[in-house]
Amino acid sequence: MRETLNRDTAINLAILALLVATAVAAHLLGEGFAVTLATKAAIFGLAGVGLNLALGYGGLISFGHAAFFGIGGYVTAILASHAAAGTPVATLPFTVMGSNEMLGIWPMAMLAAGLAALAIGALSLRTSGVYFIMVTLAFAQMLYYFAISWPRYGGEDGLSFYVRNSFPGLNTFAPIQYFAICATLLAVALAFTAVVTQSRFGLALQAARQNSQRTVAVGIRPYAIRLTAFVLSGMIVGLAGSLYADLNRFVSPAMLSWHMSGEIMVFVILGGVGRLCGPVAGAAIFILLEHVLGGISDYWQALLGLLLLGIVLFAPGGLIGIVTKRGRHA
Amino acid sequence: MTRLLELRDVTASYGPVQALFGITLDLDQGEVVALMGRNGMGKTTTIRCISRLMPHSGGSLRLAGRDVAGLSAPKVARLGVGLVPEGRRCFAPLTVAENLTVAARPGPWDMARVCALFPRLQERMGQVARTLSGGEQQMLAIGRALMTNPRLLVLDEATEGLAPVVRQEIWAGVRRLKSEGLSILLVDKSLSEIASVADRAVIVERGATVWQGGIADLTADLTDRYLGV
Amino acid sequence: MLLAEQALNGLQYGMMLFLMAAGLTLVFGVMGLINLAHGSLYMTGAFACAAVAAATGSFWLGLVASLAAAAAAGALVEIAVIRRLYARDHLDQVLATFALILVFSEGTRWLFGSFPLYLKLPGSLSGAVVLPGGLHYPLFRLVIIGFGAAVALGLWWLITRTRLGIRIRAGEADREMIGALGVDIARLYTIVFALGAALAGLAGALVGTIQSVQVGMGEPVLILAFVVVVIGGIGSIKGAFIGALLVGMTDTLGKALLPGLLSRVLDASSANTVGASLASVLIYVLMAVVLILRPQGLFGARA
Amino acid sequence: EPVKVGMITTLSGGGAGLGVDTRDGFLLALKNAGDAGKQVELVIEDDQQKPDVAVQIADKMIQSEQVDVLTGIVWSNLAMAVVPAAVAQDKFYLSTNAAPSQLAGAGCNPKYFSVSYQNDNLHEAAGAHATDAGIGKVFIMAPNYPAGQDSLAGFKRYYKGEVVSEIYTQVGQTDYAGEIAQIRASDADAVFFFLPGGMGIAFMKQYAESGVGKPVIGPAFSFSQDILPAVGDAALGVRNTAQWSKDLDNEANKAFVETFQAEYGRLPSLYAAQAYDTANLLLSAVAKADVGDADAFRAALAEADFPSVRGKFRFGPNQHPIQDYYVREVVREGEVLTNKIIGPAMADHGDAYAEQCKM
Amino acid sequence: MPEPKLNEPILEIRGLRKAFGALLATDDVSLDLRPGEIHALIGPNGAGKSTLIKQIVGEIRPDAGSIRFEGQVIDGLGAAARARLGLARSFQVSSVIPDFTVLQNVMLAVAGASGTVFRFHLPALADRKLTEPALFHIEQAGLAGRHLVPAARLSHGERRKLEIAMALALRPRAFLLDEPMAGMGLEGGRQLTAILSELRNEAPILLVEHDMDAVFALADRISVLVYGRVIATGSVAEIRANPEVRRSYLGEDA
Ligand SMILES: Nc1ncnc2c1ncn2[C@@H]1O[C@H](COP(=O)(O)OP(=O)(O)OP(=O)(O)O)[C@@H](O)[C@H]1O
Ligand SMILES: Nc1ncnc2c1ncn2[C@@H]1O[C@H](COP(=O)(O)OP(=O)(O)OP(=O)(O)O)[C@@H](O)[C@H]1O
Ligand SMILES: [Mg+2]
Ligand SMILES: [Mg+2]
Repeated sequence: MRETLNRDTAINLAILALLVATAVAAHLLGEGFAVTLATKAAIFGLAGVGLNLALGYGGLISFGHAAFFGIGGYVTAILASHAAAGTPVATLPFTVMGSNEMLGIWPMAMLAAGLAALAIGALSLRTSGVYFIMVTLAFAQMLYYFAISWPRYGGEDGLSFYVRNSFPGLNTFAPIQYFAICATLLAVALAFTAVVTQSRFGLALQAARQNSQRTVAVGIRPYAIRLTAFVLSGMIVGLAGSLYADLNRFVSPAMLSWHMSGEIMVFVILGGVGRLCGPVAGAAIFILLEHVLGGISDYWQALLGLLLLGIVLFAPGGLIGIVTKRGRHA
Repeated sequence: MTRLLELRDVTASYGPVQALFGITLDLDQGEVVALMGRNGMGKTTTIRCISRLMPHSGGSLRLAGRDVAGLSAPKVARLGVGLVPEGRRCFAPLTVAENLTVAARPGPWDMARVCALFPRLQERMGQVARTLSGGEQQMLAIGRALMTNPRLLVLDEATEGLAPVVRQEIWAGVRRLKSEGLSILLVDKSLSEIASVADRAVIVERGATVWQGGIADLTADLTDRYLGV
Repeated sequence: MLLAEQALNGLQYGMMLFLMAAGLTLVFGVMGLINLAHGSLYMTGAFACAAVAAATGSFWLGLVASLAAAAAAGALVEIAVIRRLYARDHLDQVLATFALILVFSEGTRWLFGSFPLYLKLPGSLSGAVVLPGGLHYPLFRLVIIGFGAAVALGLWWLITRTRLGIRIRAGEADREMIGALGVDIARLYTIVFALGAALAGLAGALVGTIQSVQVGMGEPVLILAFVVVVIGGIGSIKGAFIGALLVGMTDTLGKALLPGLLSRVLDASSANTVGASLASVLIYVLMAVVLILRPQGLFGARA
Repeated sequence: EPVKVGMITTLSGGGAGLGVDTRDGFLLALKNAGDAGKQVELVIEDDQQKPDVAVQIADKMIQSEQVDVLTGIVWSNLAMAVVPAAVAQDKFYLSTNAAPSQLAGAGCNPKYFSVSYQNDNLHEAAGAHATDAGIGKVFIMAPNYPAGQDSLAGFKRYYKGEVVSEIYTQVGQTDYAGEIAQIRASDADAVFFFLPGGMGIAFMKQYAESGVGKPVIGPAFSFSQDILPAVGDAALGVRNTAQWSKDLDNEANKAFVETFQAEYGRLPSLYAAQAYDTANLLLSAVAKADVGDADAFRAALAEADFPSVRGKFRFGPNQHPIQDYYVREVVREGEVLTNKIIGPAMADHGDAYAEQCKM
Repeated sequence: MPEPKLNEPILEIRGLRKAFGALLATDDVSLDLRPGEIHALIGPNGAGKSTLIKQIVGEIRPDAGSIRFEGQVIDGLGAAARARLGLARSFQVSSVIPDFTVLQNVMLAVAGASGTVFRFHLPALADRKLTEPALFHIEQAGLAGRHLVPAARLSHGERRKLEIAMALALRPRAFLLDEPMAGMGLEGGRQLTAILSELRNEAPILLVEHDMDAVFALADRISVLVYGRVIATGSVAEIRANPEVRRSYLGEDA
């Protein structure tokens, strides 16, 4: 037991180190775009880490996490575009000014995503299993269609804000510096997840996933536990959405689409459900494959599909499962 | 008399954890054999190997002279092994009637005979198995196995959770089945009942057969040593 | 009059949805398998129909081809991929069938090119008929209503009245146990999956005929089909049927009535856009409300 | 030293047909130009029709591959995601198709040229045509997103009759029974619709089945060569508006249509024609100026000194085309369906946003 | 909350009724559980014993009737709240957390009963406030040395023991045990009889059981439930002598 724990920790650290090393090496070699790819991997990894808290540890298969990703993104873009235009975001009930400070934007993005997760989770968690998957999807689709047709912030065209938001002491425009920000937040989220999942709360969350009848019988309300996890998860994904908006300096309803939800889910499953760094590995591999295969043929997505198939069939437990040589429920 | 079931030094593992270290067991046509041992000693695992619910890793396992190593679980069942598994495992969303017919094969056992054996099931015919009481589910599991008209009935703690009267009925039923020539392999904790029906007993300890013999030879010394009584 | 026609449209759309969802109901509702590639099988049917109809000039041969091609694709997928995943987590099925979507989509594009295909109604089914009450209604839409009803009845009979149906449901409840009782569940599942695929393919061919046959046509269908199955309650054919009609009605009447209702409080142009926006989320609102009030769907037994 | 051009277009998924035509048209122009074509080094990437992917490809092309010119985007929402940032980083962007109003008006930029049209143009031409044809009452319909809203606004801008009903459909909708019922019930004389891609195919087929029979007008998108075969006979006789048609009578067009058919074995679509023109415009500028000298290069582009397949072609003050628009009719030529010009819709037409452009 | 007086019932059930469709699973049941006693509840299969327990712990809602626990009416409380008040139940069919080790399962019970699951920072496995009591109860239930085995890998009987360990770890004010002897094996059953016999001093036990050896050895009082109704309550001797009970439940050899 102790031994596998150490092994897991080593793998987790190795994955993170590999990601950082890739970015640094690319930077030194002058491959700016590779740094951007690594940043994208870190951001998607962060979104996956967020989803993993609900999905992997809590068993809450949400097909609607794009909602939080998109909300984080839109909050960022709206604040930034208002800051650029010098107009207030809202005047009622109190005046909210735009901002182009990441340190100011992140809490707002997380707050908005967290509130949305609270509302969506409170309703969705009345259901379970596949029904839960579908209700979360339904809520995300509502937001998606709303964003497409609401002209105020660009509708389907999306919203650009041209200049990346700023962070004190850093030049966020330099790819490597922005990578550093994202990677640091990823590390923080990982540490947070590691601590939370090993706490009493984490014990209860994982128990509620596997056997909610038993969890109730020992005096724990699974609903409260799950809702808390769902909100935490939504907040992390919201943060990822904010970072993604800044990476592209652009948001669009595509961030809210079910494809996005599906993709985040794929990162988690690909890397290994319920493994701390699984989503990071999953996102990194997915992006790498996308990038490498994209150059091979017009029909590269078919190749990607075949590779993913190979991984599911021959590597139960995801990529991390291959390394640790044991399945998910070993 | 042909040998219906023959296990020689069977070993098996759950992943990396070995559970069976050498089970040896014989069961002749028409015989009732009791498999005994403390909790966690490998009784259920032995039965899972016989039903091909898991592969054995060593030794030999023959059913009616056939090596079962290459067979699938449905094949073995169709060769005549009727399993009443530990924990009942009724099909929860199916009704009692559906549970009984789902795997039925032609033979002397049909709906009417099963209902005669367990009138309670008759009463609950249209109810889904999920909502049956524990004992009702147990009856259903036995009925379901009988409906496949097996040559060898395998009962893994089939009287667990049954009211004393019903338990007596089931033992009476087992005796009746035996008298009709059905072969039975059973796991149970009631020594007196086993003594009344079994021909022979096999005792397992830590995944290996430690004693095998006629039921009359099962001394208090043995039961004390291996079963803790 | 218009309202009557719209109600008929709602019914017709519901039937169309049921057709699209029928294969999914079988595979997902009854076998318990999350098959995201359902839409791909739908697309396979449509492409097979279009290709064969173009080559032979017969829509009916195309229809047969759609059934055959989708069933074959389904059987192949089951044997090569799905079969290895029953014992695994639902999530592995999600990843695997997501991968299958990519393979199917790009494979189809590779075979048939990037442009939409032509598929048209045979003369015997095209044109409009006059219904009692003087309503002109396209014949083909009536045919779809007929197909939908027939498939619903057939499925219901298969699942609840045949031993095959009982065995499938038993297999979903406890796969290992049904095997231990002597039922070769692996073969059974291949058959059922192929049947589900064939239904998806048939729907693709029928519906594709009056829509467009192109890569990606299956994706919206997938989500809609899931919505229908879930509203009705997983595992219930009756539920899927009623869910489909409900979604069809809600969608059609919502689109028809909302802008009008809103124009009483908003100016015409914004009533139109806002109304259309609301109409597009209406089925999701419906689903969310149904599930929040009845977490197991309208006719679902399991929560 | 050749000019490096980055093409971002849709090469996978459901929308790939448009991207493939864009790419093929562009490549054909380079090929037809012979040695001059070698002056352009082209890198092509698939945007998967996702805006965020398009942004990242643009970043990559600008940062790592140091392209001088970007082009190729099919969809407006992707263009809105890429173009402003690209021109802000001093790259030229030549649009082969998408030309949203924001980039024509206040958001115009010296480095941004639309070689196709302004998004509203085809709809405006349809409006003008409906007026000319004496259609008194019309039923208009488009999907509920910005391009759809612009389309109906564009139509109404030049339509002088009465709009009896204005309907927004769902994005991606494939069943139009409800809308067709409303059309039937309305007292409109004709229907104008903008439904790109599969939406248009589905609508046209269902409309033909319904027996409603009111004449239909639309922009060229639902009747372009890429999807016309899929719509089939249902499209026969439909009037649609475009700035180009395969039967436009000029040398450049004849050569284009001929070589395109020879090279790819199919008829070119509007998107192919626009990309072909874009490539030729680029080549004309490359011949005159060094891309490193931005002002000179821009001036060379603005001259639009190239043989356009549209015949007449010049840029307006916001660097969007001022050109003629035609009414086409869908006809059958032997086995294939295609378009034939039946008359002018608007002449020397610019766009409604040029005034807001301060450049 | 008023301190319950000595010998006043800890658990009082009055007029409980529950119907499933046409079936009256619980038919006007009234029952007490007094301090220090083992009150056995026996009856034929399907009589409604488990249904009664489920109503007491709040898993299903009765159609009518009321339940009072330590002087407080608990009808409005959810199942988790009742568990935290000190109503511990064990399941007829083992219900454990499969991927958790035996230790984690029991720790969960310790944490749950103390109402401290909303702690996010301390690693639970290193928390001696959880591990020490958990290990104690694991040993008590006869699973010593198996604490690092995942519950999914336990044999049936071992899982039954884990079920007991978790009930013990809740340190409740009353135990509701649904067939704890089932699957235990001879030795395990004997050990459990000894444990329960001691346990009654800690908290009273409502014991549903078909193992008559255990019931007769342990029970202070026995109630017999048939078709949802309590047909008799009395001492071991009284019940054994009751002809109706002998016929409908015990059979010839009691
Ligand atoms: N699914 C499993 N995975 C891993 N190990 C298992 C599994 N099932 C049982 N074991 C282990 O195999 C051994 C034998 O278990 P088995 O179930 O055969 O015992 P048993 O004799 O039937 O006991 P009981 O009387 O408690 O039912 C035990 O040590 C148990 O821990
Ligand atoms: N949800 C339900 N729907 C319909 N009937 C039910 C439901 N739950 C239980 N029943 C029925 O109620 C009766 C009482 O069931 P219960 O489980 O309480 O019996 P029990 O006394 O515990 O029996 P056993 O000793 O066999 O466990 C049974 O006939 C059972 O089939
Ligand atoms: Mg066992
Ligand atoms: Mg019970």
